[in-house]
Amino acid sequence: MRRAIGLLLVSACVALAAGCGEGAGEGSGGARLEEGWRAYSTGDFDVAVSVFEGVAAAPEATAEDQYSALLGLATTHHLRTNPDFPRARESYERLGELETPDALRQSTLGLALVDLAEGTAGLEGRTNEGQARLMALLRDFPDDPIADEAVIHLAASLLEPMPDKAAPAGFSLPPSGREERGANVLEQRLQTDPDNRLAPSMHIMLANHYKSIGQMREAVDHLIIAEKKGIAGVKTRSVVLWQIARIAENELKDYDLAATYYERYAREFKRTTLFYRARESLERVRALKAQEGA
Amino acid sequence: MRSLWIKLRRYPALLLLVTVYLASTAVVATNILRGRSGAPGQGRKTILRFAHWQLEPGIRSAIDDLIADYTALHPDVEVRQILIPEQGYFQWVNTQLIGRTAPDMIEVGSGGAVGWSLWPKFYARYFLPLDRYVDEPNPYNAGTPLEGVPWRQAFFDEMEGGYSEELQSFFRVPIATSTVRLFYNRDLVRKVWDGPFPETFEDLTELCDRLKAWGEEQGVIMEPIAGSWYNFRQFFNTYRTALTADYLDRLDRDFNGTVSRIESAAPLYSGAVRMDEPALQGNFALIQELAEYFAPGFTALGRDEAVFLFLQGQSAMITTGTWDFEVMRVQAEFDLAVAEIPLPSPSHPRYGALVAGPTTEAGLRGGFPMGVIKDSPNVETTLDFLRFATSLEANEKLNRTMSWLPVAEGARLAEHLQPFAPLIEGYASCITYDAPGAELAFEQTFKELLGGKIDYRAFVESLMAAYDRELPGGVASEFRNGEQTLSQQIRFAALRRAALAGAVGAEKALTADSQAQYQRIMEAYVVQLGTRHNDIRVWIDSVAAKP
Amino acid sequence: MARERVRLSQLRSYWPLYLLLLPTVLLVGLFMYLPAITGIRYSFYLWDGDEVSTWVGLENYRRAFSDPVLGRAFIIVLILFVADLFKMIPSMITAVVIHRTTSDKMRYLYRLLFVVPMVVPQMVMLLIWKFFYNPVVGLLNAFLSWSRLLDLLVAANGWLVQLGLAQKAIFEAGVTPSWLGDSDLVLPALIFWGFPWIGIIGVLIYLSGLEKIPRSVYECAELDGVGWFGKFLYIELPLIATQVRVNLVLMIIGVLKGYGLILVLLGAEGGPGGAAMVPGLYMYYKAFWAREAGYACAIGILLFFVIVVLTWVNNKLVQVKK
Amino acid sequence: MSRMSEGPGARFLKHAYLWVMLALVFMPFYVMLVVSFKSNAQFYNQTWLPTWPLHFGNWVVGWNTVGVHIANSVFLAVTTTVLTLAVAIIAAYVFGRYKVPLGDLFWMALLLLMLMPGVANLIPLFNLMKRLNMLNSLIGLSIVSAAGGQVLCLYVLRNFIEDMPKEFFECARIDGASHFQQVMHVVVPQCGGIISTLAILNFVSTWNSFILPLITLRDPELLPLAVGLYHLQGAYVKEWGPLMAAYFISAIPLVVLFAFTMRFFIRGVGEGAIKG
Repeated sequence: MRRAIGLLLVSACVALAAGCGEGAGEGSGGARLEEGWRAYSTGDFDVAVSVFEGVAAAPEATAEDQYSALLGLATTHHLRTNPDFPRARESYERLGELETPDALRQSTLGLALVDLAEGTAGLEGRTNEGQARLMALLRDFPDDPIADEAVIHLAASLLEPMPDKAAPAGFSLPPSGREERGANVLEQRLQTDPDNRLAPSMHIMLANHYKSIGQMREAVDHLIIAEKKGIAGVKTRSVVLWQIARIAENELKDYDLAATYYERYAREFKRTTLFYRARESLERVRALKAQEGA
Repeated sequence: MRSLWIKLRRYPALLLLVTVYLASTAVVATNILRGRSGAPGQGRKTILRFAHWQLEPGIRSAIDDLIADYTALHPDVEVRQILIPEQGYFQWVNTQLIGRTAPDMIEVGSGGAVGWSLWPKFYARYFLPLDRYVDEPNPYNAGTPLEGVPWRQAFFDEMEGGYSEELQSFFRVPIATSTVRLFYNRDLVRKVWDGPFPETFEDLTELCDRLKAWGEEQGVIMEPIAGSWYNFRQFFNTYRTALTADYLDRLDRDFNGTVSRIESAAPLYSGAVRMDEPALQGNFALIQELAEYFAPGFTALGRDEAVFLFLQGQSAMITTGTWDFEVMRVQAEFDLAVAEIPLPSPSHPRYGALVAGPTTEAGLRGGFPMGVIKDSPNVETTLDFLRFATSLEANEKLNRTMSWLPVAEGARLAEHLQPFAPLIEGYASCITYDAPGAELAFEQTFKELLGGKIDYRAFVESLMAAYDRELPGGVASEFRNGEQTLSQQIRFAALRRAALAGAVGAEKALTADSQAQYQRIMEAYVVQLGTRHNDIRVWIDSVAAKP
Repeated sequence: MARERVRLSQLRSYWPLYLLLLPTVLLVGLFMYLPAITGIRYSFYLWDGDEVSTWVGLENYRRAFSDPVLGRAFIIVLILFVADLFKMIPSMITAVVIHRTTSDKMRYLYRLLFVVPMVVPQMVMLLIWKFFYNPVVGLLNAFLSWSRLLDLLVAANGWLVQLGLAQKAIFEAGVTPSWLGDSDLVLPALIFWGFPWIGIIGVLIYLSGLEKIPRSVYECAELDGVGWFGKFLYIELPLIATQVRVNLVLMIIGVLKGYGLILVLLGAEGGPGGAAMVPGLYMYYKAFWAREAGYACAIGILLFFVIVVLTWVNNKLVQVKK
Repeated sequence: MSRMSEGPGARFLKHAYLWVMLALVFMPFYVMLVVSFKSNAQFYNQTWLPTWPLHFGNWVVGWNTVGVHIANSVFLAVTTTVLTLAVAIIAAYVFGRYKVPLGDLFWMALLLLMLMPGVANLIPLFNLMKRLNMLNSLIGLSIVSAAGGQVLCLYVLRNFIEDMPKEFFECARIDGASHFQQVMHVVVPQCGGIISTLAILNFVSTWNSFILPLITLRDPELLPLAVGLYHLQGAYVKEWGPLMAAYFISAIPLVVLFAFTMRFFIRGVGEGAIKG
């Protein structure tokens, strides 16, 4: 049988050898990097890795190329379909050694995210490490846009129910106090820099948090602000409008508010399955309002 | 040489075989040579391949007409259809994609099969993101009201039918759309029913009874409604929505207007929502009542067999979508008519009080969506063909000939297709019974119920048993998939972030303005995250609440 | 002929033999073993058939053993297997009858005729049988109701219910049975499938065995006044034991691996109530519909062991007397 | 001893039985033929008996749909068969004549393969073919099918060669024939019958093979009959007449093949089995 196995290995090698069709094509650092990033975005991770490694190892690579290549390499290892955290960690660290502020930020954020991911996967203490890194990032670069994303990830990791083999549902809610911390992180950021580029997203997160703990008034307020600050995604926007109206009607019994937002929904989103419902509800709340008036 | 000839003569079979073989080899060789798609620029014709599963008669020829019109403009291009039956389609596409042998464009719509849920993953890996094309105007709209309008604005749904929420990016080009209706054989109906076609469920059943009776006295086979499992589901979904739409406020815990699979499954699991509540019980009672009028064993009949029964006049009605309309028109030797699926009137003794209303079609999106394979050698030509197919005139003509609904903004609906115009008033479906992990069990037990094998109590028992057995696993894998979607979004966000942070080449690799996309993705991400957290909480609660 | 033994020491002169083996070894190793091994490997993974794969150890197997659907599938396939044992008899009888026809010309003619239907495409058989079972317009129901057998079935069913031998009414008056749409009738329908169950290959194999019987044996039997059945029992059956065994093996493999028919006929869920969900089909369902290829592989391995055991048992039970 | 022959009654019974069986076995054939001349309406109203007018048009349609694929099927089937046997015979010669070190191990492993259920291995096999650029090509397909055919052929051929009298080979070897020549001049002539039988079996199974071509071939102009017809009948409204005509046409080449090789076949299957 050993013989047979050996045979298989041989033939396997043959197969692999035949399979390695696409050799690393030549080209300037820029072009190669673009190729790499494109491969990354379309999910051809093996290609991306080989390209980025190639550039990063190339002696003539400029500092910018190095930066882009290492960042790409780390990100690919980190976010590919079957993540390879050790190698991601290692490349993020190499990235950090480049000592340009950008590189440093990206590497810190990356490392933090890897920590968090491993924490979710069940490694002890990783979650705390990750959160610590993120806070450090916030402390060191408070006014760099990257801090915004850091805030979101930090808040997310504080707010999320942790997977928990022991719990019957496979998840357990965050311990008391952790969620508040999550909310605080977001609120602080919104105080210091109320119009950062991710502000709407942060408000939505806060709204979700308040919804989950039943403070509907706060939830609605945050949604309204988010909507005012301008939401880029059309679908997201429709959801937000609907949520405001629905919560206002069912939870807050604030029919004025409900009416205004149902109206906007019905006006702006004719081509959604909720359109008819919105119009109907609009009638209803108007009627209710009239009653209150009378 | 000569000796060989003598040898061969001794074995006529061999001789024959050799000749035939040589001949066939020649044919095969020529086929292969003709099949070689020359890269553009060379003398040879560019060959576009175009795979879809619309094997309904009439559609193929309609698309051939479209192709003819296109090749008339571009003599150097040849477009070939590859028709794959629906049963095998997903498996076929799946393998072609993995094998990197997929044709230039393939239909990537949502069919019933379990596997379809995997499309988003495929888009990211194998398909061309269209964001950088959808804002350019469609040249083929020159001289029409849509001249100069960006491509996506030239669709009735602003091309939302081609937008992938998960990936926040355009991946599909819809070329037609459709709605579901009740088709009936007016000649047969007239025999037993004067006045307009039934508009309420009670009239419908009345009509069916009369048809049955008529069939018996005439001594001919008469199964009032032609059904296969496929056609039956359309009925079921309509009534499911009609009777359970008002569960929205009870189930939609995060007020986002839609009921996630978990939001629907968890309460059933914990018993917060019970199968013996009037609406749910009524839902199944109604459908059982209706099933009486289907051909016996319809759950095992194929879609083609159902259409066959209807066309042969053995059945008077059938529910199906626009896509079957053309074949019906061509093959029906009777007066074919179309109506909406009748709902119980408010005065109906048992179901009247439970009915919320019809299913809305306001959310209708472009269908028959074509995806472009990113490593096809002819991407530009493929896109050009799709631009042509979706241009006002071509699209109107295509859909008139194949009897679908056009997707080009402002395209006129052919007269005979008016009944298919989307209905705005109505509700979206709410409860789904085939909870994560229990899909197979639901389908099986449901068929048992319809076949009269088991009564409702037994049905509920075995379904709930299946819930208890399968749901924890199913929900877990549902959450795993959710994680994948999230990490996808983080992956795309990271690319934009890299671009914004000045990583060489990242900006170029992008399909649109990175700043805007970055924000959109992060928004979508936090919304997803909210839904996920909500789902988890719902699940935790219902596990805790389960006696 | 005893095979020539080649010792390691002689390999210097005999190495070309391996050269001759190489093509086969390559073909089989590359296209049959490599995939099989990969399959085994993935049976320890949570694998979606494409690229998402995480090591889960024996999880898939644990799951398989606690999976009621799979257990039921094995019972169903067992039933089919037993049925197929009986379905072997017609081929045997036919072979014997052909063998006993005295005129050689006729004997040859019969073989010829029985071979011809081999050319009918499987898909045609399938379509025809499916139509034969069609509840509305099928031949079977037409025949049953014409010959009043249906009423008989209904009555019998009624009695059984009364006697408490059957719980539910399978046949009801005025309702045409839907053979492929009724969870209680699917299996019978599948068992009756392919009537009269004459596999020409089988027949030929038996015949070749029978030919070895010397006429003298028959003559003695005649003298002792052994009846036609006695002859079958004492002369023919023992002498075709080898052939029976061969056919049995082929049959076992075919039945346990098989799923194509049910797939095309009843779909991937194995028909109403999953009444025809056999292991092979379940494996297919998991691999290509539920995209749990890892689990599918595990099922495949289990199935493999079952087949091995059965074949072994078969070779132990059906002893060949030389 | 003139009691060999039984009474006329018994003989009649036997023949009656056989003819009834034949009738049943030929049923599909008959249906295929009859239906191939029906329009859908005729098919529906009277499925099993011939109906007039006969629609010869069906056969035209059938031919138009099938014609393309026949060449592919022939090419595929013949290539596969030749390849399978060429490889198998040589190997069988070694296995049958010599006990080479580790040969038996490989042999056991080979037989085990017969029991492997294929579904789950389909995906890995496909990935492999992709690596070797064998997708969407008839040659690649026939190579893989040849691999599939090995087991049975080796199994049967080996037993044959084992039972061949040693002398044949000895003489050949004394004349200084190489292994290969021995195969050509001793094995092939001596096992002609069984080889042709195996050839037919291989041919038929390749002719009917379905799953693998379905998955690995993309272009319609490459598809063999089985798949091409499947596409035809996957349509949502079956045109029974043309469908059956097409199937009938697709069966004709096999009929021809059998007409020529019946003799070997009938003998061969038997011989093969006794050895097995």
